[in-house]
Amino acid sequence: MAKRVAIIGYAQSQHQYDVQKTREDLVFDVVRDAMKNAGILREDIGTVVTASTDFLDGRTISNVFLSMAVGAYLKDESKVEEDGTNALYYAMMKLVSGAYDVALVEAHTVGWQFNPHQVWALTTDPLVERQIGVVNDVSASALQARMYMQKYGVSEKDLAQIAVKSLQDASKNPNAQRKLPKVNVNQVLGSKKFCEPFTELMISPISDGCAVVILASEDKAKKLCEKPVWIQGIATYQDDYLRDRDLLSLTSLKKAAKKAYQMAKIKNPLRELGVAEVTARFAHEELMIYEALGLCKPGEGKNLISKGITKRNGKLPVNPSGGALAADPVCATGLVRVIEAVKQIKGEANGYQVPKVKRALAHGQWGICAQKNTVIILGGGK
Amino acid sequence: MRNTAIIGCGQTPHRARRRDVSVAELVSEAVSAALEDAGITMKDVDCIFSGNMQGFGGIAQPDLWLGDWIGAPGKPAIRIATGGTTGGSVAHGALYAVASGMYDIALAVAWEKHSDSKEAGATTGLAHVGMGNLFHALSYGLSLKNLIATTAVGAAAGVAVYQARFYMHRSGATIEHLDMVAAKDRRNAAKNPYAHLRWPNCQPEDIAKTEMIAYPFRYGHVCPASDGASCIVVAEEKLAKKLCKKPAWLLGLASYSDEENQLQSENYGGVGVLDPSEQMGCRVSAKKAYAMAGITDPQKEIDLAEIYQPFPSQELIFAERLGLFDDGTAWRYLEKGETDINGSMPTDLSGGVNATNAIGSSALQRVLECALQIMGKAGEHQAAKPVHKAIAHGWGGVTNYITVTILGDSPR
Amino acid sequence: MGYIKDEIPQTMMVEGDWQVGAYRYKANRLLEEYTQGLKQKKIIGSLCLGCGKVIVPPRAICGRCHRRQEERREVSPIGTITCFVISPPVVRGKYKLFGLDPVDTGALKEGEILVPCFVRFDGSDSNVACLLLNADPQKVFIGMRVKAVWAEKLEGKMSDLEGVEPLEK
Amino acid sequence: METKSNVITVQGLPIVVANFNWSVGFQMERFLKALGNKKILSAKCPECGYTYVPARNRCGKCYARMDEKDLVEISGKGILLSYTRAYVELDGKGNWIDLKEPKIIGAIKLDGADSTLFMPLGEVQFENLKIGMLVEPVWNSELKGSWKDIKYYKPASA
Repeated sequence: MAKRVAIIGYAQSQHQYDVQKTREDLVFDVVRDAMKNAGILREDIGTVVTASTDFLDGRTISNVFLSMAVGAYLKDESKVEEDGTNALYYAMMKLVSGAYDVALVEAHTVGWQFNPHQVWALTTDPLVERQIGVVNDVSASALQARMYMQKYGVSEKDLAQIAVKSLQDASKNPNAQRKLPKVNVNQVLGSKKFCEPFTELMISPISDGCAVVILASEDKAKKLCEKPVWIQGIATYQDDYLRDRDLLSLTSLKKAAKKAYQMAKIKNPLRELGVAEVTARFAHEELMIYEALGLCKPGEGKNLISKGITKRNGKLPVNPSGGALAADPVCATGLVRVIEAVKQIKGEANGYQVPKVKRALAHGQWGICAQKNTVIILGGGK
Repeated sequence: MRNTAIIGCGQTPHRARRRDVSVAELVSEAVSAALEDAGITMKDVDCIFSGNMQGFGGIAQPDLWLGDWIGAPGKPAIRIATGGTTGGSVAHGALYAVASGMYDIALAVAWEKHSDSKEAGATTGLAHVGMGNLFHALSYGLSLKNLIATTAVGAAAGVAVYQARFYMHRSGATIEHLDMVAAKDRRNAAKNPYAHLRWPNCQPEDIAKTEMIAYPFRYGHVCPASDGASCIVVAEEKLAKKLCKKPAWLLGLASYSDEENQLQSENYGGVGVLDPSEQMGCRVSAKKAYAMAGITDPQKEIDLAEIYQPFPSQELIFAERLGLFDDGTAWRYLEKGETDINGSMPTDLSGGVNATNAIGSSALQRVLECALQIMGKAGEHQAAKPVHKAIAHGWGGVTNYITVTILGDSPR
Repeated sequence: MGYIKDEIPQTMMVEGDWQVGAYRYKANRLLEEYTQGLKQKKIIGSLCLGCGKVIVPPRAICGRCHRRQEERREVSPIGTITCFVISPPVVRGKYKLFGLDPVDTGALKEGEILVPCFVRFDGSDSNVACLLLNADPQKVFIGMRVKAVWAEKLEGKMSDLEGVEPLEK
Repeated sequence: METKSNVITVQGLPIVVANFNWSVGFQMERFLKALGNKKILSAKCPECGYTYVPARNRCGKCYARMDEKDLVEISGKGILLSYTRAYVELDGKGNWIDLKEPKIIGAIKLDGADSTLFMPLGEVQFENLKIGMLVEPVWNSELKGSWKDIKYYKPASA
């Protein structure tokens, strides 16, 4: 890449349901924390890219009353109406083009306002699925899960095991919403039934949360920050719509991972990555994500779990923060993964720090059954 | 910043009701037209930027379902939406993607299909901007009379009517000038087959006869709600020169936000802007874009402008804020015909938003129309003078979002 | 002459809705401070210690200084009209808000002329949108000095401030 | 001391609903009308051969244009790719409603086409469902040229 870009600061809210803050206060507080973390003033910011959606915020032009809270008064601003990782990607393009040196990326969703699952149902084809009326993100993902489980011999217990791994890890993460240190497989299997095979604890919670990351181009980053975290690889891809796509594979994630690895010169992700923070909104997705990221062959995702390879003390820890099953403030979830990856690299993940992390992977997804995926490779050092 | 150019422009005819197509088909009309104009196929496109105001169409994240229709499967695709400036922000997405060197050919498509919404296209969507504030204020006894009077004086005119009053007061412009602008733009639109309100040889007197909504706005002044989509193809320098005889080169771009301009901020709080026609965001955006383009005297160096003017007063307000005329003087040049097709500063020869408003598409259409003028492809509404540098403008939000894009007939 | 018309064929349509009224929102108590002030015939605004602007009604955050506006200032009930609009006489059935006709709901009277205006109360840096009452629409001008009109019964509601009327008759 | 929280909940007015009537376009109109005659129309891309259900005018794989000439009637029968049992349903207002009777939903790849349809399944016990089984549509008695003409899919008899 012509011009390198680094992350010089970050902040996230304490994700919870029914946060006792207005949307404006939630965003303002996290933006202030992020600027303090990066050691910059509002004057240093060149451009602001936010991520929120009108359907989730219950407002047409969901960012119009928040421009002042994100510090965009008389600053270049735009809104990506998707996952925060794509907002980060767009902000990075602006920096690499040389138009600006410092970019603030903000993403939020207050799930308490309106059930995000209802919003995902409203993203389906208005002429077909919305007329037939059986598809929402939970039923579609349940259909995907059953196909995957039957083809590769994965049981409900295996899914429960994944949920247990995430929820136990989350208990060490102060920002996580679900903290269940003593959760076990039976408790997961016994939680409220949604669409088979999913019970409630296998599905990401409805959360209110905000995440902010501050980017800077190379020379500015070196001036402002002693340990910048470099974006060594980044890519995003979109898949076909639900009806015309092979639900058994996350094709767009495979493509995004391949391109990001190329940019970051990664040959063997399982060995070269220190940690991976992926967005799995449903338990089975974590296995499919392992395979799409090339950590193992198709169908072998469950072995990485059973062999403890992706445990916090394993060869390649995945989601030491607890991931999306611990907190899912929709638009912010991908950016939270980036922040958790940065914390691991900078050694600031106290309580769930993975030792000696040099390079990390962060993944954001969007759309029913992860129709869009973004992969970012982060690294410390020069 | 890598040299970048628009090499293909495609749009659909913008009409009140495009009931012959689904929104997906409408969007693919514009995309296939742009690909054809650029002389490439969908395989050559590296990434897709798209956007609309999803609340108006009632479909959340429509780019997921109609991704097939804009070529997104298997490609990087990013959705951008910023209210009225959506089209401009989507265009900026594609321009930055190529200017940053990360992609060689990017496609930007934006649209709106108002006729799919039962409530007169825009009303629910516009009211929904401040829906949370509205319920909040009503719970504190905001009287319906006060609400109707202050915010909804004549449906969509509510927001811009105050802005017009402020401008007219400080500049001396009169209602006759608004009639002139509306007539000029509907006359211009008659020479643009893609425009919506096309009135051949429309005169100010024709507009003056229309019923008054709330002084100074008449029905004849207000923009329509249209179904329509527009799309541009952006390429890096080598490819642009290879594929296009006369590319429209990117010279400068910016989109600075201002404080909410009038009526209310979050939770029905007040706003610290005393004159909604001051438009600091536009002034600062223009300053940045001109600096990038190396333009020091816009009044001489800019040959043509496409201004986002759902209301005629805004053509005058924003022309001045873009530095094309001195403060408070735009209406004098209007009177002398300087902003007509053969004038020194032709403005909105496409008819602009006053004649055509598919809200998602509108701000992208401004960039597209400037590109057509520079490429010499504007057909009947091509400016008389040669167009070397053109400025495209968009406003949105609570009159506090701006997009400015400057294109030229030679690279930076 | 007039607008060019062209015939466009129609195809079937399918229906759907979006329950916009089912959303809920979080709000702060600033509007409550404002309405409690109105109950004592006081107009309260928030003061930003960074740039000194007084915003009416109070807002939580000053964007210029990117800081919270904790201070409160009372502004004068006397102010200046910075902008006004004169509506044509109200006609029943011409305009609906959320499907309700304002005349039917008694909000407006048939033939009534509304003069919504922006008033900048002395000491404030905001325009407050309200109605000009007890005034001849023809005699209104930008810069006219006006004073607040209070409802008989003050209930700590937005409607306590009914509007403004000319300072001198 | 802040006795009450400085945040209050603002409830929307349930009467405020945005209503939509999406025009469907010619290809979809042909498809819906065919449903009224118990027929299912797909559209086969003239260039890459991918066959879409319902019929449409643009191929997502190679971006070729499709029209009436590309319509192909298919049997409507299909292979069950996957199935699930839903214990809850959304009511449009964002609430999960507990279903008295769980609903069975299937993903069906239609014979002669490449698309997958997501349909309710009926006249079958959940335990007897198997991926790969042949299923067929059950038509409503009263046909109106709409998706509701298909009541549900059930295991194919033959």
